[in-house]
Amino acid sequence: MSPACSYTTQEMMVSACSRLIRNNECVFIGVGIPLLAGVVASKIHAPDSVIVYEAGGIGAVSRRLPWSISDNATTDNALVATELWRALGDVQRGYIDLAVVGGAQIDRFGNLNTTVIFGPDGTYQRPASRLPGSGGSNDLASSAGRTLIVMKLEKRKFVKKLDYLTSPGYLGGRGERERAGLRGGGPEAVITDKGIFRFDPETGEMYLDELFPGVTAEEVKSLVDWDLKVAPSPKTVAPPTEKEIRVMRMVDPLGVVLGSKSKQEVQPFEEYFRTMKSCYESMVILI
Amino acid sequence: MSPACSYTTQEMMVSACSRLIRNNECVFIGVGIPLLAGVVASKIHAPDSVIVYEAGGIGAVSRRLPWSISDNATTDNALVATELWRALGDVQRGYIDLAVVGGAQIDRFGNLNTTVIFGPDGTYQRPASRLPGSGGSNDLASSAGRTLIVMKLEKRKFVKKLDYLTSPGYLGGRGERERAGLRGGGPEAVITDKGIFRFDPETGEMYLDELFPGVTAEEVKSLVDWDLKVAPSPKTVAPPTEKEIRVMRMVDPLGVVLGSKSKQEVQPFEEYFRTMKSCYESMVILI
Amino acid sequence: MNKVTTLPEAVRELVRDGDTVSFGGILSREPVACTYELIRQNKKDLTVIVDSRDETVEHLLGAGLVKKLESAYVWVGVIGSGLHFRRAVEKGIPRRVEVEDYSNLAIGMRFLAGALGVPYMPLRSMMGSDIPEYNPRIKITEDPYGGEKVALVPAANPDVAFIHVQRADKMGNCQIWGMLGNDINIARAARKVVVTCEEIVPTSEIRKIPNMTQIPFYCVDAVVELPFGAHPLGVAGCYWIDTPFRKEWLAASQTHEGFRAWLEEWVLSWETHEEYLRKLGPDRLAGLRKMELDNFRIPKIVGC
Amino acid sequence: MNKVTTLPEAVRELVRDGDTVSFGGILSREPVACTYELIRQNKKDLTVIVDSRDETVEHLLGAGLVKKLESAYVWVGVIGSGLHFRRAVEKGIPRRVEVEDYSNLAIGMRFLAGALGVPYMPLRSMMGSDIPEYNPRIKITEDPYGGEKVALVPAANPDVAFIHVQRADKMGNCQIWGMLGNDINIARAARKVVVTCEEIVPTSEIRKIPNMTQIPFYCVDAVVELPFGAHPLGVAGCYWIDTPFRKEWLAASQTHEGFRAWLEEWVLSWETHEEYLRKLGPDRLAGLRKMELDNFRIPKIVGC
Repeated sequence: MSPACSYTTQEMMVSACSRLIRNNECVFIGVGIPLLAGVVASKIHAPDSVIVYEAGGIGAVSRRLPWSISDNATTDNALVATELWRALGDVQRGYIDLAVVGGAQIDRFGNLNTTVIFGPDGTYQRPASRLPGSGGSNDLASSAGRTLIVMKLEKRKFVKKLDYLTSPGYLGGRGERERAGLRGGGPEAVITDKGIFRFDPETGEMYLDELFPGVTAEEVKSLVDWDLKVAPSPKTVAPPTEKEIRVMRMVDPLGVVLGSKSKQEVQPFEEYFRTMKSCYESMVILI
Repeated sequence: MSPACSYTTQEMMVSACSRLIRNNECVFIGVGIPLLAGVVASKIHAPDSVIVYEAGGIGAVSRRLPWSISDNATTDNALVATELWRALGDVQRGYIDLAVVGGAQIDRFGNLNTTVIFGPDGTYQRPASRLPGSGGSNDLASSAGRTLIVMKLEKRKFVKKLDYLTSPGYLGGRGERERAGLRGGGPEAVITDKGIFRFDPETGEMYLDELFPGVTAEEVKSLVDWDLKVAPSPKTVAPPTEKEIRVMRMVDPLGVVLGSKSKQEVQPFEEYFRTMKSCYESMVILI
Repeated sequence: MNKVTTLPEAVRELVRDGDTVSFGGILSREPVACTYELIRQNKKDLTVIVDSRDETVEHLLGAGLVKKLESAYVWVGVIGSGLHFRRAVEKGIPRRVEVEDYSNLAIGMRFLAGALGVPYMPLRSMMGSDIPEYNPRIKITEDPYGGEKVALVPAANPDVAFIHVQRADKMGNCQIWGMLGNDINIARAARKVVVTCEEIVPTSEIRKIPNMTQIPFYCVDAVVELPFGAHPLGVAGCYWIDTPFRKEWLAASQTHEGFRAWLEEWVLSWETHEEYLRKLGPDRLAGLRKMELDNFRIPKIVGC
Repeated sequence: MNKVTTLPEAVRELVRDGDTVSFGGILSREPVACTYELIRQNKKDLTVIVDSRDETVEHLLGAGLVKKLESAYVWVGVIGSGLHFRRAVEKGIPRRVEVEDYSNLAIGMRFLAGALGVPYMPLRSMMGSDIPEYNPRIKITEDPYGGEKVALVPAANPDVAFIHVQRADKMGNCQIWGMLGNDINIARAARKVVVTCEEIVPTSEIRKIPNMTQIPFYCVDAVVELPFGAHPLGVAGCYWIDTPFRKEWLAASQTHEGFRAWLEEWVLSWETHEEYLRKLGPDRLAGLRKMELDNFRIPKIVGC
């Protein structure tokens, strides 16, 4: 497990997230870093974990990195191809061990907002900034065995009070999920680009538990909008291994998740065709 | 359409029932005479009707007469093979034009009992005679566009008061279905071995509308436990045609519906094998 | 994730006296061999939740293993009546059985609620009938949106479900051909699931057509390869109904003693399903298979 | 029962201004060509009920055809944000849109209720969150069985649903490969259903594998053969996502005027889907097809 000599912050997040996925788990996964983390875990330490995608693909072995929770690759060589309400119904029934989701705003109890930022005079019907909405995030946060949250650490994202609570963490504190009627276990960790946060077993409040190499607790505290608690002596997260880095770059040569290509840049079709082809070819090695 | 020279009462019932199935209808069908009537209709005057079976088979073109609403033949060469709750859910949603069912007891409003006959000291938990229960009958009677009921005419079956109302006809009279929250149209006709009954559009009460050849209204009235109304001049049901008889005997050579073989008689396996084989061979001609 | 085991082992490990059990299939593809094993192991005081049934429930009733029956229909197909059902309810032979009637859709909705992890499901059946009059667990309510009447039924979450399918892999991914009954919801609703299958296939076969995997591995606790596991009922693409066999046990079942003797001969006198098949004999099994394959075959799936 | 027609005809006949509409697929297999036709025919004041969407809803929002949006998620996949969604909600450009948020499972349950003909469905999501706070149609209630809290959502029964599938016959029996989204329930819930398909196949092909017929003919009102009907999104076993195309319309959509110009070029300047495909060019279409077939093919079904 030799550490990689050079890696980006995104790669570090993918690695840290992937390591929290255990073998033999059913993992329900969202787009972006969660998705790449799931694929990396399944290629390295969790070969018998099974990835479940929201639109109905379960256990795909694809030669392409899925770009969404529903693209064709989510059912290539899959174990099951079923319906969206079935997949999320199975979460509600308790079949899913772990869900990995993202968010736009988070509060100290791990509650997430992906719906609206009101701004100074905004309302729900006319906010300053409209976000996509829950998608399946609320359903996963409500009912999955436990959840991992992946977000960049920024002061405007780690807020005292959410504009809108889209997906439940521990609501107002431990015990409140149960009182609200929720059956899922709630958030286990928040993986950021500076470190990993966990939740106090008594209060449900988020605290800094592990730091990325070279990051200090003070730096992290300055990026959080409330008085963040810190574990007595935060461990340092081990950097990505060479193998992890190799796998993720092989799987995402277009930089869809790793961000090596600009999102806006319009590629000529022929170039797109060639890149995808080389992508399949490298994925074949991994299958 | 030459009439058949000789036919049994069962064959007359199958013929009379089959003629009430219209072309292009989706017909949800129960075991026994309903089933054979559906197959006969589809081979003669209603080639574009589609038979839906409760366990999920839709539009089968089988070389065997299905013996139940769920045997293998209900999905041979079918258009759709799906789930029981889906098929009955589609009835509830209003996709099924016609349902054909049987019953053990019926009252003047077309309500059916297939659950219990209490007997002198009987209770629901310990009746004199326990019947199979609703199966899908209540669901069809509640929600199908209209229903046909097939029953032998006997005084102990056409009763003043049901022991137990399993499947709704017009309940206590026209308008009561709607008040109870039911959306299906209710019974259209009762096909017996003596004639056909229909329902008064105002009151919902059953009346004798058509007689089988050689049967009198008086005879019918004597077999009904209430003061049966009779249409001003009951028509006579045309006897089965030769073609109808030929089709039904071809389709049911074992007499499963037509009753030519005793139900109890145990056949040696080799004979069963041979009869089934000849059955398939004759069905092939019809497909 | 290898869940392959034997039927005696699966029943021993997963079923307890007093459990609530359900069965997949419906008049065909019923896990009849599983009920034989429940009888062999004398699993008692069962609550049984089923839609429409013949062999599976009739045998359990006749063997006196059922305490309560929540069902829509129990009868023996087109060839007879529900002899054991009648004897148990009408006369308490061999034991009293509490009954609770539903319609088929109502039982389907109970399993759907159970599969989704919600406490109940609304439907538009049974209103105006006597079914809710005798079954207090069916509630006629006003819907809070339009004020319409709807019936509610409670979720069914059996302790153990038995499902018989054409093929499964060793993880428990199941592919079913032909009618699907309520199997998909039953498997999800149950706390533990025993899958018996005509054939265990490699997972690579499953992956050729994932749209046909109706039951995912994560619902399944035990996988047993059990060819002719639904005999004397049929399995689409595998074998046709053994009507002479059914008429024989029905004839024997005219009296409770007759059924006990039949049970002794066909169920209790051996330990394994293989012995049952040997007694039926290879010619009969081949005949049943041929009768089906002359009419219907599971399509061959050629992947890319 | 021949329901084959053209897309312009189907939209003209079946859709009215003010209708409630829904779309099948989800991020792939969305009926994008149908939204182009809705825009061409300027069908106005639509209420749109969808789970998670990109192209279909973004285009309708950008064209100003949507009055109200009941959804769980609107954004443009991994490549951008929901530009039109944001502009409509934040600024009322090109028109004000009323929003009503749900979770994906909640939308799924709304379609399931609609498909079953019941007025509502219970679920365990959204409780404790702000979703019901801003959406009075979500009711948090006590279940009448165990007294547990459950959320209720109202049935969705859109006037018209558009579903894009791999293959259908002329009666409207649809077979879908890959992820199924909520299509099966949407087709049953809607009052009228327009099916567009990559290929119309003979009914005999459908009968080879009836277990793959997810949508029965009786739900369907119009069948249109429309290859590449989901472009620039993908269809499993048919073609991969056209990312460069998507980035182009997203780039154009940075301003409302830019999107109008893009619409003019790609949607309004012709009458038929065939012209759109001609403008894309055969090489590009062949490339998209090859990118998919190198990875996944619809299995070949060999009947008996």
